[in-house]
This record gives sequence, structure tokens and C-alpha cells, in this order.
Amino acid sequence: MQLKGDRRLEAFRRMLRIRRFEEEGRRLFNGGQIPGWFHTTVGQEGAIVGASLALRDDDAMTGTHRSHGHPIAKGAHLQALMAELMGKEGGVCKGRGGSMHFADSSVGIISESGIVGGGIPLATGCAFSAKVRGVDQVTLCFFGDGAVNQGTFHESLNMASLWRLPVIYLCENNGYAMTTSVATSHGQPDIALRAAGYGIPGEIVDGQDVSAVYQSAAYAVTRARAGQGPTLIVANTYRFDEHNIGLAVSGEPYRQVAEVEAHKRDRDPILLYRTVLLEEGVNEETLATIEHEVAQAVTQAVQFALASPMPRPETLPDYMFVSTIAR
Amino acid sequence: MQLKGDRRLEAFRRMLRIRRFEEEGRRLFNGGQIPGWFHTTVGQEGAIVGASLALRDDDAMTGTHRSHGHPIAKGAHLQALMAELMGKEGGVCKGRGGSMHFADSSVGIISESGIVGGGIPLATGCAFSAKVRGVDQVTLCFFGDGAVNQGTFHESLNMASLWRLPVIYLCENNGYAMTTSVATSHGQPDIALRAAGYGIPGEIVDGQDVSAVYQSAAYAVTRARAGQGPTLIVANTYRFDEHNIGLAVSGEPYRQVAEVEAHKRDRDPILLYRTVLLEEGVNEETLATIEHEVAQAVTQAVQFALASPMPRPETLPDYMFVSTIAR
Amino acid sequence: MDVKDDTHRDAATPGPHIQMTYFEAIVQAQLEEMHRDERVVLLGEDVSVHGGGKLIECFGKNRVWNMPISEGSFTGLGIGAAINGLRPIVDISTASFIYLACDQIVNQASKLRYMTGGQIDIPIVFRCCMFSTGSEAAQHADRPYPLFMNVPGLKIISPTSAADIKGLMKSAIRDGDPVLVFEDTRLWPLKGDVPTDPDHLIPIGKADVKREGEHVTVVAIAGAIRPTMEAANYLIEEGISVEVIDPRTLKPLDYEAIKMSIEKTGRLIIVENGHRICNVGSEIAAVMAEESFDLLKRPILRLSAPDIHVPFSPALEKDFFPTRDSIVGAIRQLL
Amino acid sequence: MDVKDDTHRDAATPGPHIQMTYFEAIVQAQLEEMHRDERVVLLGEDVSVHGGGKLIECFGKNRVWNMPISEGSFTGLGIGAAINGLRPIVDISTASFIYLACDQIVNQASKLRYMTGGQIDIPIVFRCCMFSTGSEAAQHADRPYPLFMNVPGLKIISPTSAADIKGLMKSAIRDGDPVLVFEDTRLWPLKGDVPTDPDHLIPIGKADVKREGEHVTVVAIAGAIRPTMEAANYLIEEGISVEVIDPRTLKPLDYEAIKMSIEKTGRLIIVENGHRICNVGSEIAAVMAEESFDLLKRPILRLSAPDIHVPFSPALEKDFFPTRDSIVGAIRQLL
Ligand SMILES: Cc1ncc(C[n+]2csc(CCOP(=O)(O)OP(=O)(O)O)c2C)c(N)n1
Ligand SMILES: Cc1ncc(C[n+]2csc(CCOP(=O)(O)OP(=O)(O)O)c2C)c(N)n1
Ligand SMILES: [Mg+2]
Ligand SMILES: [Mg+2]
Repeated sequence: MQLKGDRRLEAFRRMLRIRRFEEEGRRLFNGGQIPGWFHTTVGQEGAIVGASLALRDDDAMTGTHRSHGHPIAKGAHLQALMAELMGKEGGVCKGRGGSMHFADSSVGIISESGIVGGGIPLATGCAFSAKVRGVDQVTLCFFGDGAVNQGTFHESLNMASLWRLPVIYLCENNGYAMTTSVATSHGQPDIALRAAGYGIPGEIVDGQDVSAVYQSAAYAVTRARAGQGPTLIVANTYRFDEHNIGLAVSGEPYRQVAEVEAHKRDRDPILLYRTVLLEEGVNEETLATIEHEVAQAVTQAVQFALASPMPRPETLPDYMFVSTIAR
Repeated sequence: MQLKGDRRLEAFRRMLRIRRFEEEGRRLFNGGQIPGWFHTTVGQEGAIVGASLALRDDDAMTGTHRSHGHPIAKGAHLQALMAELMGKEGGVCKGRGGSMHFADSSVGIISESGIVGGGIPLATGCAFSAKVRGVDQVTLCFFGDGAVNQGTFHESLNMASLWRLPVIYLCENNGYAMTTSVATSHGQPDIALRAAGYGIPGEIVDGQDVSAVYQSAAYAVTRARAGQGPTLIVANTYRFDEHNIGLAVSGEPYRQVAEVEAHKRDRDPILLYRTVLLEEGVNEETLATIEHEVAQAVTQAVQFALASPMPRPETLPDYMFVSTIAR
Repeated sequence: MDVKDDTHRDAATPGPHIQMTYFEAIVQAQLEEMHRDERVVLLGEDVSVHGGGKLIECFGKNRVWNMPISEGSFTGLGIGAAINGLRPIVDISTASFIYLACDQIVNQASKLRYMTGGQIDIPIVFRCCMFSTGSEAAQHADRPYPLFMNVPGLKIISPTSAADIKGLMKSAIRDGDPVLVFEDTRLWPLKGDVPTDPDHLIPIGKADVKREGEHVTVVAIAGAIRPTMEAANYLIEEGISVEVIDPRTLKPLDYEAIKMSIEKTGRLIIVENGHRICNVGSEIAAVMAEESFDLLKRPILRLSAPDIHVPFSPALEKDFFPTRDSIVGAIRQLL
Repeated sequence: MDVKDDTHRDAATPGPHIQMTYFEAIVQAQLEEMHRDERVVLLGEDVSVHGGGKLIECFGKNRVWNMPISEGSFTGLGIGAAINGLRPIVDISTASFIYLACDQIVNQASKLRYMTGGQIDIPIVFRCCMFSTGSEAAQHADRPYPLFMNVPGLKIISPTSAADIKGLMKSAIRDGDPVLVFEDTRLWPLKGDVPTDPDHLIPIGKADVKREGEHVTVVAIAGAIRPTMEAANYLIEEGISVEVIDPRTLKPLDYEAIKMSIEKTGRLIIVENGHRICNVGSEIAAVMAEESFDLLKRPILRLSAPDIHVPFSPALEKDFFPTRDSIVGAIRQLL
């Protein structure tokens, strides 16, 4: 299963939408127009888009505090996301969630957990429901290398294996959890190896290669949909920005400037894929058109967000309860 | 490292002390003289004693709700344990703990956790302290096959591996967690295989063979003491009694009567070792003397326990706080 | 315990009734709701055995799932399933194990609907049982409901009669939001008349006056209803008439019912088996000291377990929780 | 905030002082205690970086340990280490992560000394910080201290000035039992005079009258001290004199100090940033409604965060917690 034809352009488009959305968001954040904390996925778009493209529209997803990329990769509109960043009424979560919690249910995202590791059981349960109800929906579960050390990772993978749940565990392994490297927090640094303990396949893929990730994920999705159970995919990737924008880390640097620069230069998933597409015969104009469209979409999203009103104070309690009774 | 000379007799004696203590306890429990819930280790003495004998007196231990065997295996006196079963003032925990919580610090037990999996981080921390303080103490951590599915197992093994902590994780794999078999709760039933995910050695040993367990544990203790880190040992054993005494399990049996009977007949660790000792030239009288001594010790323990007064009501708050300030 | 008053009340409700224990009523509520709605599934350790053998017989393995010992995640699995179309009942068994699931219940179940701006619903029930006076020792004897009272987004029930647990359990299962059910095991064997109507629902958030009286209002939480009713019966002979209120739902709590009673009696005692500090009694007392202050003739008294862990020894546990005598004493003190 | 009153009080204490922020005072307390007692170790995620770069410089890696993201177990690792001869400070960072560690803190740390009949001691400190008004959203903005109030065997501090956090943090580290430290991040930047005496200890369990007054007693919990002091300062011009009490320790709580104040004022308001139901304010109100009932001239008022999750949007979060104006309003209501 390879990315083919227009799907290749879609992969390029979605990566770019994430990148431009976050670049614009970062600018607005630095300018004080976005409150809270701001974690970008810049550098990690290949892993996110590659995996998400392997899903059907009715498949489900869960993500993390680094949440911007997931809905965009799954095909979300940008307006409500940008408005959410600003805490506006028109935000996808009505201003209740913010940057870390881009759960956009219109594209099947059931949660983006600000609690590291907290989304892993939810994804497992989402897949459990599909199995119990006998539908062929698959769930894709994103989490970081740091989250792997949470008990929920272990407990969830065990249950998914036991009941052969249709779930793909996708580790965005960017090498660090805040300032802590995999080498200084994992007794054994090959995360994919942990899968064997639960009797499920575990594999490593180059997260900067969107089509490689797609291939891996598409295979796992096929297995899951066929009732053959979960897969753990570790996509090795890299975070170009600081853990969150504006974070000042005192003391010795936990990663060398040269390391970061080398990744930005040689391992940018969007630049790499652009080159691939050109080599594959896609012409420059096609890509330029996409780039232009993406820029426009981001601009429109900002306009929408700025124009959206703030939630009115009296709406504070809204959305706490559904308060309906099952029929 | 083999059990040799008098240590062999000690192994026999300790297994027997556990067995007779619990048989007497079960009788008293059924007679209404022991309150609460009563879980016996009958059938599992080989695993418990084999591992405990590999420790030095100043080594530490943690255990589980099935707690009677651990202190006895580590060399505890029986009186205060029997009194604890009855909730007496003379109990090892002053009547605050009871059957599931036989933490006897006089033999280095820092806790017996009634919360499944709850003792694993404590053992890890106990070993962590030894490492930080630069002492060569080792910690032995007991837990069941069911506890393996707790997040604490995963999180603790990872930390122990990362920092090469002097701890031995000993899984008393009796095949069941209450009514749930390993096959119906573990995605992959070979528990020892999970160790590889953390980069630590994992091995399986016949838990009904006290000397095999000793050998395995002694090797792990040597490694731990030498700073080479943790080991996971899975001792395959069997629980002869119901999960707890008096538990009535409705519906289809979760294990066949024939399975239980076969284990009692062919796989009793005490009978098996008795035969080994005779074959190795220990004479019958020596064993009979031990049997007699053990019976006497248990009788004395019961006498002590019965004679011990109940805690006085006004002592209820005692032991909540140490309330001293460090100097 | 004398459940006479209660039985009378229920018998007064129209429609046919049947006698059963509190525990049987829970099992029946689950059975009926599982029959009614195929989205209802039961998850928990050893549930296929302990959850009443009947369940697996009726519904097979696709509706009744034995969980590995992974409380921290199987609660989350239930939450994920609830978001995605099921209506799980998650059985945490002993209440003291709920601490392992705190993160999923608080950070996910109670928050996600709000944090997503109402994009998702989480119709889920968490059940657990609270032991006492059986020498379970501290790690199996907690009553952790006060901890969850402080958490927005959760509903909490702890009814005390067979009819009430059945009706409230059914309401909980049909509710669209997370509901926690705390069952006092001392109530399990109690019998009562239970309506056979499969739509016998008791609304979440409505208290019940278990006994009417004039002189003092006693609010009894969960298992504390037993010694409270005993105390009320005992004092009737002395001409002291006690009004006993059972909130049944702890959150949202029916403050109005308590206020109405104080209007009559001017005296309030709250009896609870939970530890003393920041328990439901604290909250009720605080609300009444604010909103019914002028109606109160005397200080508000609270009886509860002390701020000490539950001991193993029967000698120490015997008088650990409020008893008939300690309640009688408190009532006398207020008159 | 005007911390004048407080600064005056501290300046009045004999011995040399130095100005520093609340946050610096915490770091200094840790540094000094680590110098003083080599059993004190610091555990937490990224602590070698975040815990103040100084720590790793001074003590090296054997005293400052970066934890994997495993809150459920590294808290337990700390407990095991405490039982076996160390005196760990476990940094849980954001308070909302403490739910992951509930089992170890409640079922192990708070219970084990009791359950072993005093055979072991657990000298451990759990630190965590509580965010607000910075759009952290519900999963990073909880104030979970009320949950732990109900748990026997824990001590809980939440001081509000630089001098107090230093003195109480040091007492916590030297204490032989588990102590939870809840730091309100809104207090971190506040400056105050802090005694340089390395044995500057403030006893756990003693409240401080942050400002004396005649007309009404306001008990302010943790970060609520800021708007409370503002309100008190504001009302002084109208001739309304407010007594402000900071319990500093939430458990065990210094009820005597509050009673003494009520004796004078007859009026009580409790201001708290925690959610409303079963919070510390509930407990204080309940105790006073029982034990100081006859001294109270007016109802007890409570201000707090509502029973709603903390929203992300600044527009919604702005007035989520009690403000100077809402406190002024409540005080006026009582007079
Ligand atoms: C339970 C919990 N612990 C700690 C944190 C603080 N925290 C936020 S992000 C992060 C690092 C996560 O690392 P990783 O899983 O690798 O994701 P990444 O940030 O690299 O995408 C930490 C420790 C948190 N949000 N939740
Ligand atoms: C956290 C927690 N969950 C559930 C229980 C109830 N429980 C007590 S023992 C047990 C089975 C434990 O199985 P295993 O670890 O194999 O130990 P065994 O009983 O076989 O010795 C269970 C589920 C508990 N005590 N603690
Ligand atoms: Mg990472
Ligand atoms: Mg077992």
C-alpha cells in the first residue's frame, strides 16, 4: 500500500496546512493574541499526516497536548481550530479547550489529552466499542515517546492484544519528553521492542518520510480492520521548536543547537516530500498552487478567529452536562 | 549457587512453618476466631522460601495480600503473626493490619500490599534508597501473575532497569487472579517475556522446586548486589486453596477439580523437597524432628495469640503519625 | 436494622412490588437495562462470576467483559467506549481501588464533555462497594465519595433501600453523563419491596424523607441510615420525634429537602460513615450555615468516622462508625 | 497585590532577613535542607532543569533525579525510599497530575505507618503547583487539595508568603510523616522578607493572622489571599476593618485561631480558589457551625470557584475565581 496519485498531493497539502497553521499560531501567540501554552508539531508533520491518511473518514483518533496537527491531518477545517486557540466562541471546543485540546469530533477525534498517556485507554476503549458493536471502524492513537512510560501504555496494549482490538498505537518519537531524552528515561530505548511483551507487532518507521509512515499505518489498519488486532508503530521524528513556545530551559542544554539545525536542514518532512514529488513528476506549479491555497486558508482562519466573539460570561456552565436520558 | 548443607534443612523448615501456620490459621478462621479475609499460600511455599533464602538478613522485601508466607520465609517468629491474624495487641502490626498485611519489619519487610500491584513501586524505591545511600542491600519484590497487568509493574521495571537498581521482581505465577486465568487476562501469556521490553533479564523457574527457585534468585541477588541491576523471575506455582478461604464461586468452575487434585498430589513443593532430601541422604529422623519443632512453634504461636489482649479502644489513633522532627 | 418505615413507603407506591435484597436489586437493575438497551455493557474484574452468574448466561461474552487487573486503564477503556457509542457500567469492585482510576475519572470522564465544548457525551456508570465492620483493614475499607464531591462534572449516588438502588441505578444507566455509584455493603443484605415496573426510575438529585418527625432533622448518608433509623425508633418511646432524610443522591445534593425540614425542626445532625474532614456532612453543614442560618436554633452536629484509618482489629473497628447510641446521644444533646 | 501587612509582620520577627520571591523561597528551603541532611533527595520530571538549576550543581545526580513520566510509580518509589532511610521530596509538578498518584499517596503513604502498627516511618514531601488565570484549561488547572483533606494520615500545607513557604517547607522536609505541599503559582512571583536563619521553621498546623480587624473574619485559603488582602485594603477607607486569617496549614487546620477571631467579629467568610463542593471552606464552616455557633451573628459565607471545570478562554476564566470585588460584596453583605 503506497501513497498514490492525488493522495500524494493531499499528504503534501495536509502537512503544509499543519505547518502554516502553527507558524501563524506561533506568531499570534508571541504577539499575545493566543493565551495559555503553545506546543507546536513543527517537524513532526510526516508522522502525523502519514498515519492519519491511512484512515477512513469514519475512523477515530485520539491525540496529545501537542494537538494541533492531529485534526488537521485528519482533514479538519482550520477556522474553528484557530478560533479555539484564541478562546473564542467559534472555537471547535467553544473556547473550553484551547491549544492542547483540539478534539474535533467532526473528523472523528474523541480526545486530545493534556494528561500525558491519558488518551491511550480512551483510544483502546473507542476500538473496544467498535468491536463490541461489530462495526469495522479503526482507531488511531497518537502519543509521545515520553508517554510510553505511563502505566496506561502497558495496560492498554495488553487489553488491545488480549481482545484483538482494532487500534493502531502510533508513537511520535521525537526523542524527548520536555528536556528528558529517551536514553535517560527508558530502561531500554527501542520502544518498538515493548510490543513483543504483549504479543503484538511493533515496528519502527522513519517519521520524516510521510509515505513510509503511510505504508506502515495502512498495513496496520488493514490488519486491524480484518480483526487481527493492534499494532505498535514507532515513528522516529523530531521537534524543531522548543517543547512549548517561550519555554526557557536553564542550565546545560538538553539537546545541542547543531542537532536541531541539522534536523531542520536535512530532515524536514515537508521539504523532503516536496523533493520526492518533484522527482516523481509532479510539477512545480501544482505544488505552488497548493502552497498558495494553504496560505489562503490559514489567512481566512485567522480572520474568522479574530471576528469570532469571546464566549459570554453567562455561558460559563454550558457543556458541563448533556443531561438527557437515554431512550 | 545451590542450596547446601543445613540451608537445605532450613528451606524445608521454613516451607513447613508456612504450611502449618496457614493450616492452623485456616482452622481458626473457619472456627470464627480470625476475622476478615484469609488468603493462604498453600502450594506456593517453594517459590516464596526459595527466593527468600537467597537474601541476607539485612535485605528487604515487599509482598502482597497473600502475605503470610513472606515473613515466615524470611525467618520471622510466628507468635506476633498469629496474634495479628486475630487482631490482637500483640500482633506484629498491633492489630491494625491483619491477614493481608503481614509486614514484619524485624525481618526487613517494608510492606505487604492489599492493593494488587501496589507494592512494586515501594520495592523499587526501597532498592533506589540502597543505591543512593551506597549500601549493598538488595530488595526482593513479590507479586502475582494478576499484578503484572498493573501499570506499576511496567513503570517500576522501567525505572529499575534505567538506574540498575538492586531489586529482584519475583512473580508468584499461580496461574490465576481470583477466577481469571493468565490466558484470559494477558495478551501474551509468557510473563517473563515482558522483561525484554525494559532491557532486563527475565526467566522462568519451576516454583514447586525450592532449590531451583533458590538458584535462580541467588544468581539474581548476586547480580543486583554487584550493581548489575534488576531481574524478573517468574516462578510457576499453584494455589491449592480457593482464592480466599470461604469464597464461593458461582457458575462454571474456573479451574477443574482434577487440575487442583493433580497439583496437590504431584506438585506439592514440600512433599517434593522431602523426597529430594531423603534421596540426598538426609535421614528421616532429622526431618521428623523438624516437623515436630514446627508443630510446636505453631502451637505456641496460637497460645501466644489467644493470650494476647485485644487493643484497647482508646489506642485507636496510635501509630497514625510518628510526629517527630528530623534531627 | 428496622427498615419498616421504608418498606411501608415503598408499599404505598402504586403498582406491583416484589421483595428482594438491596444486592439483588442492583443486579436486577443491570439485567433489565441490559435487556432494554444493547449498548449497555458490563466491565470489571471477575464480573462474569461475581456480577451475578445470570449476566453472562443472559447476554454472553460480548456484553459482559472480565477485565485484567488494570484499574487505571479499564476505566479509561470504558470512557472511550462511552464516547464511541456504548453505555458501559464499569465495576471497580472495592471502593479503595478507585484511587487507581482517579486520573481517568477526574481528568477524562468528568472533564471531556466540557473541554470539547459539548462535542462528545460520556454516558458511563462507575460502581464500587464500600466495606466496613468486617475487618477488611484500611486498604479495603475506604469510603472515597467525598473526594469526588469536589470534582465538577460527576454525579454521585449512594441510595439505601432496595427500591431506591434499583430506581437510581436505572436512572444512572440511562443518564447521559458519568455517574458514580457507591454501594455500602452493609446494605446489601437488606430486603425491601421493589416495584416490578421496568421503568421504575428515581430521579438523580432528589432526597427522600425516610421518616417524618418534628424535633430534629437527621440527614443520614449511605450506610449510616441503619443506626440512624434505629436511633429514631429508639427515641420514639421517649416522645422524641426524629425526621430522617436520605439524600440518596450525594451530587447534586437536594439541599431544598433539608432546608424544608430545618424549617420545621430548627435542628440538624448529619450522620455519615466517611472520614470526618471535608465529607458530605461538611458540605451540608456549610450550606445550611449559609442559607438556613436563621432557621437554626442550635449548632449543627456531625457524626462520622474519625480522621483515622479503618483498623483491622474488631475491637477497634466496633465503635469506629456512628452507632445507634452515639446518634441517640447527639440527638439528646440538641434538644 | 499589596503584601505590605505581611512584610511588616515578617520584618518584625527578630534576626536578619532577605527579600526574595515565594518561588525563590521554596528553592532555598530545598537547598538548605539538602545541605543540612544528606538523606533529602529530590525526585521529579525534568527537576534537574526546572527545580532550579542550582540544585544539580550543588548536589550532583545522586541527590536530584529526573523521573520518567510515571507518576503512578515514581511517587511510590519515593515512598519506598522514605521507608528505607531517605527523605524524598517528590515533585509532581502540575497539581492535576496528582490523580495519577492517588493510589500510592492514599493507599500506601497515608496508611502504611498505621497498618504496620508503627513499624515504619514515611518521611516524604509531595510538592505540586496549582495554576490559574493563565488559560491552562481544565486538565492543568485543578486545585485537588480538598480531595486529600478527607484522607487520614496526611498533612497538607499551602502557605502564602515567601517567609511562610520557606518555614513550612522546611518543617515539612523535617517532618516524620507524609506532607503534601500545594503551591499556588499566582503566589510564586510575590516578594517578601525571609529570615536568613537556616533553622527558620514555621510549625505545621498554626494559622497566621495576616491582618487584624474588628468587623468580620475572612479566612483566605492559598492564592485567595491576594484578592482578600486587596478587599481588606479597599474597605479600610470606608472604616470597615477586616481580620484576615491564613491557615497556612490546611491539615491539621488551626480551628482555634478562627474561633478566637469569630469571638471578636461574630462574622465569618471563607475565600478559596478550589471548587465549591466539599472544599476546605466547607469544613471550616461546618466546624464553626458546630463549635462556634453561639458566637456567630450572621450566616457563614463562602466564596470559591464554582462547581464547573476551569475554562480555557480568558473571557470565561477572568471572573472564575473570587475577586476583590466579589469579596468586598460578601463582606458588605454580612455587615
Ligand atoms: C501526566 C502528565 N505528566 C506530566 C505532564 C507534563 N508534560 C507535558 S508534555 C510532557 C512531555 C511529553 O513527552 P512526549 O510524550 O514525548 O510528547 P512530546 O511533548 O515530545 O510531544 C510532559 C512531561 C503532563 N502533561 N501530564
Ligand atoms: C488494585 C486491586 N484490584 C483488585 C483487587 C482485588 N483482588 C485481590 S487479589 C486479586 C487477584 C490477584 O491475583 P494475583 O496477582 O495473581 O495474586 P494471587 O491472588 O494469585 O496470589 C484481586 C483481583 C485488589 N486487591 N487490588
Ligand atoms: Mg517526545
Ligand atoms: Mg495469581
